[in-house]
Amino acid sequence: MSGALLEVRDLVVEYATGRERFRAVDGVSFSVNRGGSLAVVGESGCGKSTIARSLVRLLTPTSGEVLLDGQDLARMNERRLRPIRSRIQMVFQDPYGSLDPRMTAAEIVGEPLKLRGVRSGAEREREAAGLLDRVGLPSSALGRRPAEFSGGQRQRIGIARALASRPEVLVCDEATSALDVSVQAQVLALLNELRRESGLTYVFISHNLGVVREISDEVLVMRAGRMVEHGPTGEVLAEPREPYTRALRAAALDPTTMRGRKPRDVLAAAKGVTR
Amino acid sequence: MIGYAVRRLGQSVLTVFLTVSTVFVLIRLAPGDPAAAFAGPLATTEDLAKVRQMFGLEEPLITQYGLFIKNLLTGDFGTSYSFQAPALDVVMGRMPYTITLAASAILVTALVAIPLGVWMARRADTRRELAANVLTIAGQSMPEFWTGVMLLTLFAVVVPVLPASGFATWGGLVLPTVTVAVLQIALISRLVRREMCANLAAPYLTVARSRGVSSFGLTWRYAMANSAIPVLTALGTRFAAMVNGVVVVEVVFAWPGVGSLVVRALETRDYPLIQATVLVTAAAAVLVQFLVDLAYSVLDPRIRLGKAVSR
Amino acid sequence: MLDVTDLRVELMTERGVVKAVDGVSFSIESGETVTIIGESGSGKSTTAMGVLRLLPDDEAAVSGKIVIDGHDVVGNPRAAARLRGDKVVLIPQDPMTALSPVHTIGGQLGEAVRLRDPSLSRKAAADRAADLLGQVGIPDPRRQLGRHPHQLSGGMLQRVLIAIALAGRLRLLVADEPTSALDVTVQAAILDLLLRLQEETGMGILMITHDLGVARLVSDRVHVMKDGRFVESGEVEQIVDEPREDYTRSLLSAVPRFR
Amino acid sequence: MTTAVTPALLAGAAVTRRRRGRKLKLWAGSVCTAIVVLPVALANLLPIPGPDQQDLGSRRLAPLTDGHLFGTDQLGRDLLARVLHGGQVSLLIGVLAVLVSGIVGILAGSAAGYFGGWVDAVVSRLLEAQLSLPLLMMLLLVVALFGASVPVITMVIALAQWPEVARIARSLVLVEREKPYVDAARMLGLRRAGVLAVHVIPNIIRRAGLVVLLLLAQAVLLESALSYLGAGPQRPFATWGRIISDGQDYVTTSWWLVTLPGLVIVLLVVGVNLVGDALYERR
Amino acid sequence: AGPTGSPAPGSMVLALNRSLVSLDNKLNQFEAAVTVQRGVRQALTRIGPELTPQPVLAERFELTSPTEWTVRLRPAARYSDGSPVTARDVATALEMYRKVNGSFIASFFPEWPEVIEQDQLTFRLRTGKPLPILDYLMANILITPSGANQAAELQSGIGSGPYAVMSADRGTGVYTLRANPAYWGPKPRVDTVHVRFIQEESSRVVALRSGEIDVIDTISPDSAEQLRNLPDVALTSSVGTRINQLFFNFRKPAGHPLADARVRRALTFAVDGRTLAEDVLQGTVIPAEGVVSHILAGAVKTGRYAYDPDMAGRLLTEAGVRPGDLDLKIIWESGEFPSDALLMEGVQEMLRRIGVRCTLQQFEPGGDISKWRQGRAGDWDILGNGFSVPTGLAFSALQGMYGGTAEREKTRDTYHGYVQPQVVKLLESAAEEVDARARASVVAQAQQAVWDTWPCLWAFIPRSLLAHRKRVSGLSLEPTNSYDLASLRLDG
Ligand SMILES: Nc1ncnc2c1ncn2[C@@H]1O[C@H](COP(=O)(O)OP(=O)(O)OP(=O)(O)O)[C@@H](O)[C@H]1O
Ligand SMILES: Nc1ncnc2c1ncn2[C@@H]1O[C@H](COP(=O)(O)OP(=O)(O)OP(=O)(O)O)[C@@H](O)[C@H]1O
Ligand SMILES: [Mg+2]
Ligand SMILES: [Mg+2]
Repeated sequence: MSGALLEVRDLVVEYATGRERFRAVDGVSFSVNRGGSLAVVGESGCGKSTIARSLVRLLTPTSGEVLLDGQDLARMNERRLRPIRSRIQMVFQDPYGSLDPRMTAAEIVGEPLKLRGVRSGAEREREAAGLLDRVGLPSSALGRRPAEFSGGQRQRIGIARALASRPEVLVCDEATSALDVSVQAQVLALLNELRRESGLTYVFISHNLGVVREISDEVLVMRAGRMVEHGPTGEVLAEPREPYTRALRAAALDPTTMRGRKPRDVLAAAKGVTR
Repeated sequence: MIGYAVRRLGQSVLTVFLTVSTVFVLIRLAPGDPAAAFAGPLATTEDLAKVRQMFGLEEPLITQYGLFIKNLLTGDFGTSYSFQAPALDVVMGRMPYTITLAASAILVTALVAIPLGVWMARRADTRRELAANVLTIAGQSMPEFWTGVMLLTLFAVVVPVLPASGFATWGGLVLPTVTVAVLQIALISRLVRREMCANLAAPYLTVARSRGVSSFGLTWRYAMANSAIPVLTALGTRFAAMVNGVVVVEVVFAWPGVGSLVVRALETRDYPLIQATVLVTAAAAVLVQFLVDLAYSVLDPRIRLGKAVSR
Repeated sequence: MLDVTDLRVELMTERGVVKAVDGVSFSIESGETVTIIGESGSGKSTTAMGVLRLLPDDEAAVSGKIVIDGHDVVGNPRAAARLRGDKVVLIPQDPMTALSPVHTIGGQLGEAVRLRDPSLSRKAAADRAADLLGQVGIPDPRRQLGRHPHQLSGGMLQRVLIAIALAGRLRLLVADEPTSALDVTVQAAILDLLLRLQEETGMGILMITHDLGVARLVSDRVHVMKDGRFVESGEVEQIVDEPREDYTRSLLSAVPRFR
Repeated sequence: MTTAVTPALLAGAAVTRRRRGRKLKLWAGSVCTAIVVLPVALANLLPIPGPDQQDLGSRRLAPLTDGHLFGTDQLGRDLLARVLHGGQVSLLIGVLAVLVSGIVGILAGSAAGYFGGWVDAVVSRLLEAQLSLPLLMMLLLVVALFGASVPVITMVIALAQWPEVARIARSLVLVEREKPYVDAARMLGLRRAGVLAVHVIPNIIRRAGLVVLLLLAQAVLLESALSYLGAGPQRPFATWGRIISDGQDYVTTSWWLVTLPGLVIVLLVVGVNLVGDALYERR
Repeated sequence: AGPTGSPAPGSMVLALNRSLVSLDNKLNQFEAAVTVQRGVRQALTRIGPELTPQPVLAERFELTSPTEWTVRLRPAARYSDGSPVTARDVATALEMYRKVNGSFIASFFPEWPEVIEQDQLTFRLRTGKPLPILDYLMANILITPSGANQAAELQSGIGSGPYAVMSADRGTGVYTLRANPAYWGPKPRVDTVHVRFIQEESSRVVALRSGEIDVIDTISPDSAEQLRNLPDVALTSSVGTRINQLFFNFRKPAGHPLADARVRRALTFAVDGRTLAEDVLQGTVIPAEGVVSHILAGAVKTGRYAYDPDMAGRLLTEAGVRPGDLDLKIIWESGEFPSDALLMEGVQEMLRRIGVRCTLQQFEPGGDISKWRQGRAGDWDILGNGFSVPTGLAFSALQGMYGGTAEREKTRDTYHGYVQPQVVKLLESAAEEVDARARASVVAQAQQAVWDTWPCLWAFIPRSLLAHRKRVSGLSLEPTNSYDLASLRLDG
């Protein structure tokens, strides 16, 4: 396994707001090797989701390249793109909204199978059951609709749906932020397991440094659409070079490591860099 | 903002233009002959030909259309066949009546439907509210001509307190207004109820209560202000539709508005009059909608930026 | 300051009666911060709303005993209405939906100011509003008064809500996950602000969160809630460092670490 | 286990009230609708005279005389028979019209909402134009143009009603298309039209469909207004509108000619609206 | 006006069922308008209650030679501005009526007379062929000052009638007339007359009942029934000059059953005219016993419509037609006469009883019925329509309906294809017959000849019905369905 599977070069995304254009992502470049895992962190509104949506081409970047195995997705038209879409899939932040409320779990997971050309309904059902089993849901889940699942279970269905396309790259946009800590831990464990077993490549988007550490090899720190720091996860988290990264780190409250620190000190450290 | 207004206005002018053009073609395609309506049943073929010549109907359609547009640009809307007077004058003579009726109906609707809707929202699903609900639906489901005739019989004959028809006194406005408003009240009050129910349950309302805002303030200043936009739109749309003439009510109450005019014009195939009526009323309706759109941006701060609210 | 004894809240829902809060007792003294932590759906918000009597009577049955500043608000809901907004204030879970979208910040803040002090003129109320916004660290407060909620970020809105709280003679602040919708950096600033205010005014704070980090940072005492009951209560150090219950331990172990 | 929820409290609770209200609306609505629709549907099987069977000797009999439940009309025809048989035409027109307007409205509105751009511009202009035209005049004109047959009247009513559906569908789609599951479907590789057809429309169709249900009532009313203005379906079809407008010269002397068919319409419309309300609130 | 809209003392309100677009009759003359038009403008003569011409502006109107009439104007006749009525005005009026396109009145003039002025008040009217009915015809030419006359309808302006126009709005059909102080005749007793337009019959009835309106005319039998026993309302009726018919289509090709007079006759036996007249139309019409309204000058009875369904079947069989073979289409325009649709449905049922199927097609005003009548649009068998005769002469009616020639049929200008040379010949000789007696006899012959061709399935003479508040008195409805405004009085 060598060479970059996914490479982003000088990505720029602008939104039209009224007459002005707002540059949400401004010249971001990175690459991820097959089987690798890159985390993108940054404060709210810094452009993380925009990057994620550009990778799976839910929006068309203003400029720059998104190379998947050397093919540039950024400029491809819808028709040429469609067969390639299955290779790069995303897990959404919102476990409530990202599943069609009218469909059963089997149908949701079956949809990409249908697009992949699995014609027979029985076969789809069997494969869907297998996928649900893989993400830790019982086969009784097949006939139930999203409203009948808890948030964590829903997120698992979302992952199963993404897996059904047999993707090479999985983009997780805040895939666990809406979940409780304990549920979040389970989902993170699942993602890690999948990565080990199937050699998936991750682009993991989060604002939680703890989560990032659990899942990624490399981390990219963003601020206001620009990358401010990029490096191996351990290094960046241990010794952040940029003040902004330091601030992020300082402000994160880890209950177990706060022993002995006065609240005021913690806050002052964080504040010193934010203000 | 101004750019938006100009663009929007431009589109509306185009809409009116296309509308009038469609009508121009449609009325000429429809069966019926203005000359026959004009000259009466005993007219000879020769007479009819002369009349048609006089009206310029012997020309090819495209020539007639060209002439119509050309005259339009000089402010000439043609001469009504049956009135033998400038069509625009005839229409403009009627517009004030229609606008008066539409305005008073919309006013009454707003004055009744909003408090009623608020009351229904606050008493949602109580027995009395259910009864009120059924009543409003019933109001909505009565054919206008039926309501009209019933009201007429009741208030002009059985208990003669109001004039039966026309516009000689302000009292004459009452029955037509009520007839129109009965339907609108039903529609609007139910809309108000729905919006208010949603807004009364919104988180910001609980928060406002938690900081001590009175129940009156919660209802009227908060929930109502947030329900105002759909309600205003609905009122505006209704008003725009009424400017086109409240045909049935105008006929029943002999109200000299454009609605009854247009029915008459259609019966005599008075092409210039139909065109002028459509042009004037379409322009008025479009203008009302335009104003409603502008009022939006005043009422809803989120629209002012030209940016969608949802995510 | 606040004394809650055997509070029960039963919600009358589509699916029948739900015992959302099932007999909890706690108390808060002046200058003290008490935190309720627990997973989603454990009944934290319901407790907060129940204490403030903000649950509509036709949706929730509140029983037990709640005494705020000497007033029994269970037996006498009007007392709660009088206390609300003046001595007791709620900071809601989601700042983005907590303000009316069609009214300006100044309008809503000014209204709160004038509710406390009806004799104030419009002008004076606006001055006071700007003053309050300044206190919570909002830059250029005058300009913000004319803005609408959607024009402000979540952190700013949270500060506006705190400013509204400050309009009264605050004794008790109920903060329902005041920072869960915010960034870590903004979260830090808000928490700092709250603690500073507590120092100045000596108010009691009922903090509700599911973030153990936040709890650890601000609380004096912590109650761990599960299924409407407190499974463990105690000093914050004790809960975090030597949890006695398995449930608390599992909560703690699930927190992802970055060190 | 103690509980503070007394039966009295529960009876007055918002949920109970809502459920009761909904049930009541559903029931009352269904009953009202059924009272009208069933006899109309079964008119051919009921032991009533033919709708065109005249008996000039017994003209304008009051209700409940000589076995005429609703009385007779100007030509001694049984009013009940006319109302029931006329109802078949009126309801047929109404149902077909709302089907057409529903389908057209939902497709056009959803497309406008989902695709935006020029599709939206065209549909929105059409909506505006429709609103700015004198509706009844246009309908009269179209009827004049194509003749007053049942299909034409149906199309004409559909023409009048599709904007309402389209407007609702458009606004629902505007909200729906922002939901992540729509993005998810696109990401899987579904075409845009496919996303619209498979995910978006099925998710709005229930709410939009309720509007269509309410329009059924209006379609019946519109048909009667058209008949009133003389553009009803060609005789001898005795539609409700026709019966009322034929009878309205007799309002003061033979009240039943107008009032009874009017009440039948009211009953149906109230029924349909109540059912619609109940379904709408369930969601 | 009072609070409930009732008229002020000294003034009265009439409501017309059609919008009065002018106070002139060059183009349109519907009956009720005549009342108002003649309140303002007058003609040389008028058709009196006995349907004979009476002098109005003319003091003398005499046939002085077979092709020449001599007229002398009333010296006292003045317009409301005080100027005198002159021979010039008459000449101009005739010219304008001739010039206007599509005039209804013009169709009754076989030719236009030439005006030869003798002095300001005296003139002769000369025609090419004898025109013995010119005194009748001139009753419809309204005189206006020549300077103000135009080849178009006049909306207001001045006339010589008892009333002058105070305000006129043809857009809304609202007119206010005030008694003309310069009127040459007896002064009218009602000071102000408001004219309004209320299209909807039920609304007019309600307005009359509520006292808001004083007079409504041309009401339907059903409205009459509603108003019959009300204390403040009086009903008057008069048999009119109009005849309403279910006219057969005479453009059927030879061999078509309806082209056979025997079949037409047979069908008439299927119609129960008495029931239609008494029950459906509630006694407001009289079944015709001739081919024109029997009150017209020169009208004669030519036969009756008998009801005998068995006979109908028999006669049909005799004519070689099995009833089941016939499938007739009846067309009419809504509003052609009161309760038209009801009548047609009744007839449909009666024909069904002898096994003749019928379809009904109702046209809306402004629709294509004129094309259908001319046989240019679609095929039909029976047309419901009416014919009114402003001249009051049977001859005019016959000429209008039955005077069709093969020449005129080329442009489809005959009455539904009715072309009978023997009838035309009779009418031509009547037209030029100067001797009144001889003319009457020829006209009677012509009527019988028409009757024998069985042109109508059924025909009836409507009574015009008018209702007024009892505070209005002195109202006498004339056969022309109009009344003299100047003779009205108000009590209270
Ligand atoms: N459709 C849009 N139109 C205009 N601006 C947008 C749009 N979507 C996002 N933005 C803006 O682009 C910037 C980046 O947005 P993005 O959603 O990528 O941020 P994010 O890092 O994912 O934030 P969060 O952590 O809140 O999800 C923000 O400032 C946002 O306001
Ligand atoms: N309106 C309601 N209808 C039905 N059940 C409700 C309602 N509100 C709350 N509940 C139920 O009451 C229980 C407590 O809810 P509550 O909102 O207090 O939880 P929470 O601890 O605040 O959760 P979160 O962390 O998600 O805010 C939950 O089981 C929830 O399902
Ligand atoms: Mg994001
Ligand atoms: Mg909560």
